[in-house]
Amino acid sequence: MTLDVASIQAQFPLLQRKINGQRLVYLDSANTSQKPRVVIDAMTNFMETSYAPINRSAYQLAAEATEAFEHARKAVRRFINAPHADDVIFTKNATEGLNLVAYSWGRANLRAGDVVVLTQMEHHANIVPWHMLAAERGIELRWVPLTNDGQLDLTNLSSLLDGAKAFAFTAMSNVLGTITPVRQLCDAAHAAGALAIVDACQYVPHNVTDVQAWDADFVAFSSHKMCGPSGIGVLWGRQALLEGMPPFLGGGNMIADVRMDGFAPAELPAKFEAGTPPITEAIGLHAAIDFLEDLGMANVRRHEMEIATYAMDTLNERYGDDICLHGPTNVEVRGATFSFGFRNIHPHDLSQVLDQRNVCLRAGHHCVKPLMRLLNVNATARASFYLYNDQHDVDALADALDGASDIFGL
Amino acid sequence: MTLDVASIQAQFPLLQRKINGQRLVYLDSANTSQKPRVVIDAMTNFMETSYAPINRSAYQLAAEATEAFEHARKAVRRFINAPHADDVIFTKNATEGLNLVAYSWGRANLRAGDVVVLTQMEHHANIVPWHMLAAERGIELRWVPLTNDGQLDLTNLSSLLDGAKAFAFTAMSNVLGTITPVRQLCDAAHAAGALAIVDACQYVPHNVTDVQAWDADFVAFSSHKMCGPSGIGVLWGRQALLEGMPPFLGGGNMIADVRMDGFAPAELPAKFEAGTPPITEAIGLHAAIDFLEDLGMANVRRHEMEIATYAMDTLNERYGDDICLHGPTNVEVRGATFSFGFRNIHPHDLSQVLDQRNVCLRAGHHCVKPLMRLLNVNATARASFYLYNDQHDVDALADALDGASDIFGL
Amino acid sequence: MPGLEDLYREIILDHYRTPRNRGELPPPAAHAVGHNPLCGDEIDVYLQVDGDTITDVKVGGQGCSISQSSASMMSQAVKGRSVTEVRALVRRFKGMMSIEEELPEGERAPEVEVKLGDLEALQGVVKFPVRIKCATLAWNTLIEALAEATSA
Amino acid sequence: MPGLEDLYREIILDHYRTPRNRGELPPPAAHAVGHNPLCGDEIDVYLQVDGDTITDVKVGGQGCSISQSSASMMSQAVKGRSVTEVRALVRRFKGMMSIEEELPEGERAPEVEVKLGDLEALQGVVKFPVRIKCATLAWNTLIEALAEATSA
Ligand SMILES: Cc1ncc(COP(=O)(O)O)c(C=O)c1O
Ligand SMILES: Cc1ncc(COP(=O)(O)O)c(C=O)c1O
Repeated sequence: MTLDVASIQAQFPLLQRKINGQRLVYLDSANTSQKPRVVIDAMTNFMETSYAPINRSAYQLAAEATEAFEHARKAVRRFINAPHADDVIFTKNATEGLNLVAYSWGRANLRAGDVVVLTQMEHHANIVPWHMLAAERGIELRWVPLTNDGQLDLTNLSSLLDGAKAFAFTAMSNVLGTITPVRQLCDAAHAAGALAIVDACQYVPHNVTDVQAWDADFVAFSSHKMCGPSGIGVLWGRQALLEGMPPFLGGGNMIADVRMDGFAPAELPAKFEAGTPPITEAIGLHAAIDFLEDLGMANVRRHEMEIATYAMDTLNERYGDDICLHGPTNVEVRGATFSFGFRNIHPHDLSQVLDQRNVCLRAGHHCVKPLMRLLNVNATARASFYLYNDQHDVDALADALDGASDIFGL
Repeated sequence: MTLDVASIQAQFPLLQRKINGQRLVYLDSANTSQKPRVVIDAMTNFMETSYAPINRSAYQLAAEATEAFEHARKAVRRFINAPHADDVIFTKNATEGLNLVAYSWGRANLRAGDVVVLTQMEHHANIVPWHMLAAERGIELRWVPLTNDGQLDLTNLSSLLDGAKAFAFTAMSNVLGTITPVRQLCDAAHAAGALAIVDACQYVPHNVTDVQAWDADFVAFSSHKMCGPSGIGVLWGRQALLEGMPPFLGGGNMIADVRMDGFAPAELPAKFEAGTPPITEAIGLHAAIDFLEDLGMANVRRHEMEIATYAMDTLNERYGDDICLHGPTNVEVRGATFSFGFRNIHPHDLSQVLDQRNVCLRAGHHCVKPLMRLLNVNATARASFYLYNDQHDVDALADALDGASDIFGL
Repeated sequence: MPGLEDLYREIILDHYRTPRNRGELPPPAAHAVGHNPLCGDEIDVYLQVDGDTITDVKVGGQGCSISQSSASMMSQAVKGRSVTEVRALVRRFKGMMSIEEELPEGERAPEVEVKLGDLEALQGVVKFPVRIKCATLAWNTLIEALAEATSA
Repeated sequence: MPGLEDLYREIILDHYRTPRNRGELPPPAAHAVGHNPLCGDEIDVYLQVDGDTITDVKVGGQGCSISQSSASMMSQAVKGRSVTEVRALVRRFKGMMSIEEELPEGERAPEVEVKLGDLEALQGVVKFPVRIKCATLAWNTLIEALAEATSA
């Protein structure tokens, strides 16, 4: 395999945990990923020796902390190949990033009747902010449909985009595993005069990301899915757009001046970072990026293609028609995230039984209820593999599925 | 002294740090506080053994993590004596909490001409969100003025509140150290038919907090100022109000249902917690609360009254008219946060020189520019003392001030 | 960790495989829908109340073995009972799930003797906190339907 | 950590105590105000440009020793200079502060020889990153005033 998974696993303390003497098979990384030792240590170390306020105080300790924080921003810039570090906005999570775009850009630019195009595989984080805007402003939402194998059906894309002001879509589905043709979608948006807003939450942790190669306008993602800490996310935006937008949250750090009769916002990135930022979390995210860059994102992607292939082969071979894997079968256009149905067993029951063998996966609607309705299910089970998973984990899943049938006597 | 500061200091790894062989005199806790070993360990330990998604997955590890997260919420409830844990909303910081109120409650309830009353000692976090609403909705802002010794001048409070929909005020000024009569202010707000919104950012870390005794409607504060981690804050709200408000950020977790044509919000607290929350940070905040409760908040308050008294005595005795301490002189109505001017030396230069002796304090406008204009200064130096500071730290400050005069030859 | 046999008792699986009182009731029967936002499960409860008595109940929707069997047993337990008895039953059931029902200020729960019967089989759920929401979904929906029926 | 003597050179303290070119210029002189959001410092720059030459400059506002002395030295350095020379000077000064000036795509900085003179005394600031914003405040304000003067 491309990655040396045994040595990677050894770097994740939680994966060493045994429950009832059995090792943990963590297949829920599309939900949130585990943290390597270097990330935990970076945060601990920072809190023990260097924690201080950011951007506010002038003493050495504070200057060092501010520098470390800004280094984290530069690391993000490099990691996604953004043109300037100042356009990298630290948010609390991807959800805040997408809401920031809807609130700030959306409220400044969208009027009744304006069109925003989404896809039928969007996460709630890229739906609900637009629903709220639709209810408030009367904008129209249009939806790019899906093909039978869970890809975007682009047949009528240009008519859907006709007259649209924004096209907001995921770079990779958290349910189907589908990787979308981001550059093509950005081009189509721009050709129609619309902005391209990319939910890259499931993409950045697993692939080489290049926001300039995408020619995207906004890109949002979360640290906690890419080996980094919870409590921090990123919104990258095209500089001219960010500069033209009104602020979102108001408070300290985001102002140039405040008077009793008004205020003037600060420059980027401060303008969109009101209040005390996630300081220690930025340090942790930096360590996560270093960790991922050491492995090489191209290697991570190759590894996940291998795992995805092995998982499809194994599960289909062992269970045939008893298992229904959603999403594309071509690993070129999918990641290693699999939603599936198994022998009519409700996903919630399935996950409970698998948990008995320490196989951790998610059962539910995965925050994509509109897609669930399309798939005509209430819920699916979802196994999502990451850089610390290997064939043994696939095998463990397959073995555990066996046990599930017994209990329900099916 | 009430607290055994030596043993407390020993629990804060960063305070053990020596720079150029000298110990660190950290007097910037009103900006952000340092973290005790127990908080750092709780976070490390959680990431090493128990990190998992919250509220989404059904396996044991995730159930345990969700329970730990909800325990943190219960700890907050107990710490501020809120009636129900579900009304404790985790935000990214106090700033987000205040913005949430302005965006959600404000936009649903305020129209052109409606009045919101603030005080002239508010932090930007409790000004700018209202300015934004004023610009958008045409609401009117009124300001409670200050007395000469930096308390609220309540002489005309009832006429200021006449016809107001909300009264938003700080429980303790981050510049003057003034503690405001919160219960009285809440009563006055209610008598006028206005909501009482309390910025308790500087109060909760230093005093026994009881939101029911205050009879407040909303209370916001940040973890990072109360020995907890960065990246998490709290908004507590009266249940009936929170239930009546529209959601703020849209996305995962905050919905009961999402369809292509709309959505239904979840129950409290999820309704206001869109996306993946600050998971590890909640665990850290819980540890910080346990730490504070072990010391006893009444003891913390008593300790800070002792330090405040000692600081005022020492600085006034040694420097007389050369030092100008802002804010009340009566320790009953002030905390241990002191803004001051010293011999015409610009605060920025002062802080630089003090830093040479490892005395860390903030110079600037402290995110309260309207108050700075009132005090007729661009900036002040600010020394803020916390539970790990003692008389030696006051003495170190006083000694270091001596050195500052030399360099500017004044 | 408790074993699965505590959760998946035979009687539960029986109600799951052969749900009782499945279907709909036409208006004027009361109707409420409950969602479990966690897993997407949905339950419909239809309630026919005549005077003080629940004369008929039907359950629709879909979900996991726990939510479905709980709904099925619930439907059996409430049919023919008085509204007061049913409210007491809800409280007892929630108590078993270790959920404290909050009563309006000053009000006390009336002392009504109700037996849980088959429903006792669900007490293993309490050891699997994530599943408590599955078990209580039907009951919360019942309360809503009851509110509708008695307000009309 | 570098010593304070690197920061507070005698010449800096001299400009701080005795600022040059203090005051205002009436319109039609260009005027810009700069804020340091970090510390609240404010600087006013007034610029009289005749043809291609900066014939007069005045500085107002208040701030710390670094921002004030930088403004004072800046005013001396630009007075009587051509606009092109002043732009080059700004670039050199920012270079000394290790700030890379971004030029519009395709454009190259014209090669103009300018000496920093007294301003070299400010190079110690670069070792105190927090103070760089103090030192550059006057210069950023100068650029704005210049833009105003040359656009009119
Ligand atoms: C009085 C007051 N309110 C609000 C805030 C904002 O807190 P945060 O930056 O953690 O959001 C602060 C701290 O900076 C403060 O001192
Ligand atoms: C595709 C996608 N978008 C957005 C999100 C939201 O991320 P977060 O919860 O970190 O804000 C997620 C994860 O839950 C996701 O999978």
